[in-house]
Amino acid sequence: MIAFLANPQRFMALSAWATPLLGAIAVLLFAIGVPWALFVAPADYQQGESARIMFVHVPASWWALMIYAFMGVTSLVGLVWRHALADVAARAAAPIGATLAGLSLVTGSIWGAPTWGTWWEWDGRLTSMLVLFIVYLGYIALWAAIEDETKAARLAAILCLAGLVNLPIVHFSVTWWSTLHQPASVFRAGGPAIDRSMLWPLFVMALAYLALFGALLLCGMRAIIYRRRAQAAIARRARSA
Amino acid sequence: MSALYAVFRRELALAWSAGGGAIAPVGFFLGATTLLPLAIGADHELLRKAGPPLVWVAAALAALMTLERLFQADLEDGSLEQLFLCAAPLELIVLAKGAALWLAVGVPLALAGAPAAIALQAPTALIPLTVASLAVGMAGFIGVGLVGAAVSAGVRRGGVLIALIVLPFFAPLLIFGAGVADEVQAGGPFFLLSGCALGAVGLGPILAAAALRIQAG
Amino acid sequence: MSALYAVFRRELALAWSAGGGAIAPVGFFLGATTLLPLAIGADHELLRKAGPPLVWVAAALAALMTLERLFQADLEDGSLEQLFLCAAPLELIVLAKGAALWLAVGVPLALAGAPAAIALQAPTALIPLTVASLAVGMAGFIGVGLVGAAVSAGVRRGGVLIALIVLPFFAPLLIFGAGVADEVQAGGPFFLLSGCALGAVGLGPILAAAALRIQAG
Amino acid sequence: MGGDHHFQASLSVERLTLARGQRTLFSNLSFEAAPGAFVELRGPNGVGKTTLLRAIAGFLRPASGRVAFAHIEEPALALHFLAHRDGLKAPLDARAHVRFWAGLLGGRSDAADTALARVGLHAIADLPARVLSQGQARRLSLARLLVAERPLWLLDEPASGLDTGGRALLAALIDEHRARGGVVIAAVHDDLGPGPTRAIELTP
Amino acid sequence: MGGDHHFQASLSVERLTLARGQRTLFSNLSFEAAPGAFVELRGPNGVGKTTLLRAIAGFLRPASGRVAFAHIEEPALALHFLAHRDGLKAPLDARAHVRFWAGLLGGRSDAADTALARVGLHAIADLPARVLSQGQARRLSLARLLVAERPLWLLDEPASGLDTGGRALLAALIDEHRARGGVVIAAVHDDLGPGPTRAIELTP
Ligand code: HEM
Ligand SMILES: Nc1ncnc2c1ncn2[C@@H]1O[C@H](COP(=O)(O)OP(=O)(O)OP(=O)(O)O)[C@@H](O)[C@H]1O
Ligand SMILES: Nc1ncnc2c1ncn2[C@@H]1O[C@H](COP(=O)(O)OP(=O)(O)OP(=O)(O)O)[C@@H](O)[C@H]1O
Ligand SMILES: [Mg+2]
Ligand SMILES: [Mg+2]
Repeated sequence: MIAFLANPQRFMALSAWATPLLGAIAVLLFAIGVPWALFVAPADYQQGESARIMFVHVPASWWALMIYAFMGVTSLVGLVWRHALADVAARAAAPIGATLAGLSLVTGSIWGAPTWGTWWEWDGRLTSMLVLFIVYLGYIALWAAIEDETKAARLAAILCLAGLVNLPIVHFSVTWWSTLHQPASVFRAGGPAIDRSMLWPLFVMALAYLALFGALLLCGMRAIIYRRRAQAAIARRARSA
Repeated sequence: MSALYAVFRRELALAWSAGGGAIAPVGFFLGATTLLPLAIGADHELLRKAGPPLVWVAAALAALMTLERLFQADLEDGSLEQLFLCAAPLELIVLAKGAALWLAVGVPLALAGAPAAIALQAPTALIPLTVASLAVGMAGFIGVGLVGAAVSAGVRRGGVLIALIVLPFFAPLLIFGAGVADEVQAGGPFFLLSGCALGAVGLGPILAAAALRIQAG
Repeated sequence: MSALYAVFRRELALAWSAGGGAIAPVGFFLGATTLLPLAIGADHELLRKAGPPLVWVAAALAALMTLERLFQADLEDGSLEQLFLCAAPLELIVLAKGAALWLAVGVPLALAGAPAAIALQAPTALIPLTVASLAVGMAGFIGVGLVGAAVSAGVRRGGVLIALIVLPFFAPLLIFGAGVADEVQAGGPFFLLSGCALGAVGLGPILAAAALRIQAG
Repeated sequence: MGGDHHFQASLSVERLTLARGQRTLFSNLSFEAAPGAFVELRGPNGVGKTTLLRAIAGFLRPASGRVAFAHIEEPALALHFLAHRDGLKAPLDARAHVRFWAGLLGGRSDAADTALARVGLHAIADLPARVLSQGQARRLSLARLLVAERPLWLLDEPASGLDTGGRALLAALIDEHRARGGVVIAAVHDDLGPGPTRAIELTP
Repeated sequence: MGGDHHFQASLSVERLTLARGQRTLFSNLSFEAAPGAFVELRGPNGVGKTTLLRAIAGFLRPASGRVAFAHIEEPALALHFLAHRDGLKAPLDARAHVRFWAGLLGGRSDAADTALARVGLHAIADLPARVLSQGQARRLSLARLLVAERPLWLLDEPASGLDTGGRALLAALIDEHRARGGVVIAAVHDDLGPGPTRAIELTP
């Protein structure tokens, strides 16, 4: 798979039609998921309508973690097998992951205001998530700071791997420390503790996020590759002179 | 005139090209503002009281760290001499450098003050004021920092030295700045802050220029 | 072996010769710990609570500022290549550098924690523990910081970038470090702190060395 | 760039004594440089050539003696100083540097591209200074001499790092400058090409 | 320093292609360097001499081709690399540098003073590197070649900044090293003195 995609030409050809396709799927899923979440799914019996923000918050939070894990894998591939495309993938994924982490923080705060009576709380989950967000920022900043792209890729990869230690902390923070934030209620031993009627729209939304991520990722990767080609053209002009 | 503009533009370009532009200082600022809550833990009362001061200390340190290499790099790579050979007075050149730094780092950082304030449980009503006062304060910090940077330009790993030199002068800015949050209606602290900042921006470049002339000799 | 000793000695010499050696960071540390009380105002109760966290935040930031130029200077002046040409593995060389930094800056800073703690109204009984935990914590900060310094060595004005990169990793050290003061009898936080520090000191040099190899290429 | 008009500026070094730290480098050095003069400073390493150039530029004050300028109101605005360290900023590209110098030193920024072409960096004007080779960096700082017209050139080992083509270029620049009545004072270890009007052998 | 014993080490560059950024500098370069060989690298600024030396030293990996060593187990421990930037630390004095290199590169630290004397810095061994002149700094890094015995010398424009005496010294050092069977590869713009066994003209 990776070996197949490692060839940029092949990747560009593939992504040329894969990108719009994923985009379309994302739109479709959102078209189903959003109304379902907002109108069909029952309001939470404790929290009322405000609980519906769950359908934004939870998937955003999940994918914020997953995308970082994805970056960890691609970084490793880039470091060990020197697949240029892996570096590109990690680089393109970072802003998306950062945005989702930010979204999780914001929606979480908004949700927290009515339910916990506070916008922000320095408990394990929230803090560790904030830390993840900052790690994202650091990763992006490092990429931006180093002019030599090949260097930047490998250095950023090292940083990304170091940052992986944070993921389990975020995930298990709710179980390790006593937090306001509720414990894992979907992916947990003994099946989900959320009612089916909320679970299905949640999954649809999660898939929609995934499709959107795929589309944006490919877009970003293509943009980076095009910029590289432009720079190569400049360098060639330098050589020919 | 065009000399000043050239310096200003170059400094802006450097600030944005290296260190990822504003991402890094802003990120550092947010990071630093999270440090204390991390250490304190979830004690609201404490946070609300210690919050504004902390935001200001973080801002001060962010200013410090961006300032550190400002003149040191110029001294090492020999571009400082170039600045002596231009028509504009060195004081104004230093001012231009500071202005560029303020635009590139100070302003974004002031804006980042909003989320930071929220994280530190500051009342939402105060946020615009916080941002405004941070923008003013950053100008003051940079004004003071210029002197520290110029004085310790020759020193390897001078960051800490700068800090040592300028922190005392940061104190008034910090106190008034943090005070702004306390008395909203009474603009007192804000005016005092602006006064200090103005003084720093006015005097800083003059002293810095003097120090730089010595550095070259 | 003698290669490591050479590096250690040189780094020590540099730390002491340039930037005022350990005096500057310690001074910064004390300065920073006095800033917040200034800003907070003389609210004893508040100070006593906020004391230990403040000390730790200040220590973390002091560590940051000393780290900045650690590898950047070596990269610019070409002495990094020299380190590649010696018999000792780069990981150990980096460790030696870190150790020298800890001895030159970390230890004095930990000692300075005593007066700082007093200034912040911390109970006198806690002071030895504070110093000990600070010494351990500084080792951890430096271990983490080595990675940040190595990764951003090529970056002009990298100080802020380093800060942004390492701050999140400082978090656990800070939390446990500040926690030490709270539960004196129960050594829990202290062991956790030592654990984190150990991990940082163990892993840091390895990642840093990897980063440095890339920097040279 | 206005090769037609003619510089009047000249300078004379009068009984100059330079010291660094506790140590006196040389004493009572005197020489003149009339318009069109090309003065070579020679001497063993560490004798004080660079220091002398910096003293003439006004960057450091002599222990005794003086440097007198004629037909120059403000020396700092009448000289170019080409040092060992070229004052290049790693992240900025070649063109940005030349533009900056033009603005800073009061030259015409449209001269930037012609200057880059003259020093042979036109093709790599978009590369950041960080990646320039030793000689390319030196060529870039030579471009500084072209973007702003100044009568007095102080060059510290200007040929170091230059290839044969680069040295020919340097020689040509010096000749043209002298033809305009400009003064060139250069610290050298071996000949630059144009015969000096005066070669000063510094001795400790 | 054991002038008696004889180095065996040799290397061969095989179809080497180097690239920086997106750009290929030169392709399929091949040459050998037997014990006692002195290879001169010539070519216009920016052609890739420094890059080639760095590739041989193993600091950067070639786009294609390889550098093969004979009678050398670990290349990094068998070579000296003399770069443009001398890796001097401003606050440390000359002697401290030489001692450090001796320790780092596995030389005998009692060789420090003899080395300093040889490069003519004995008198100023206590001056911080910050105040050294260009040529003095270059002489100091020459001392590095003396404190640790290594068969392969990679010199990047070693004569730059050196006065006539310094160049004679450099020539002598190279001759002695070759007499011991050492290999010297130097990027140069003009002759160092000793006739090269092989002069390679790099072309883009
Ligand atoms: C700024 C505040 C908040 C942050 C940073 C945050 C962060 C997160 C994160 C990172 C996850 C993913 C956990 C994992 O997959 O391991 C998550 C899941 C979740 N959050 Fe939040 N959250 C916040 C506020 C809230 C609030 C106020 C509520 C509701 C009272 C809430 C309800 C949930 C639920 C139901 C899940 C799914 C649980 C699971 O199955 O994993 N969150 N949140
Ligand atoms: N990232 C990059 N992109 C494009 N070109 C690059 C990059 N990095 C280096 N170069 C080019 O590679 C070359 C480096 O060559 P090198 O420094 O080896 O030259 P050299 O032969 O030593 O020249 P000199 O005689 O001036 O020392 C330069 O032409 C430089 O412009
Ligand atoms: N603070 C100081 N104390 C003692 N000597 C000093 C001090 N600063 C500089 N020097 C000496 O002054 C001299 C500086 O000379 P300068 O750099 O002008 O030499 P130069 O003629 O340019 O030599 P080169 O040909 O190597 O460039 C050096 O010998 C240096 O050792
Ligand atoms: Mg000189
Ligand atoms: Mg070169």
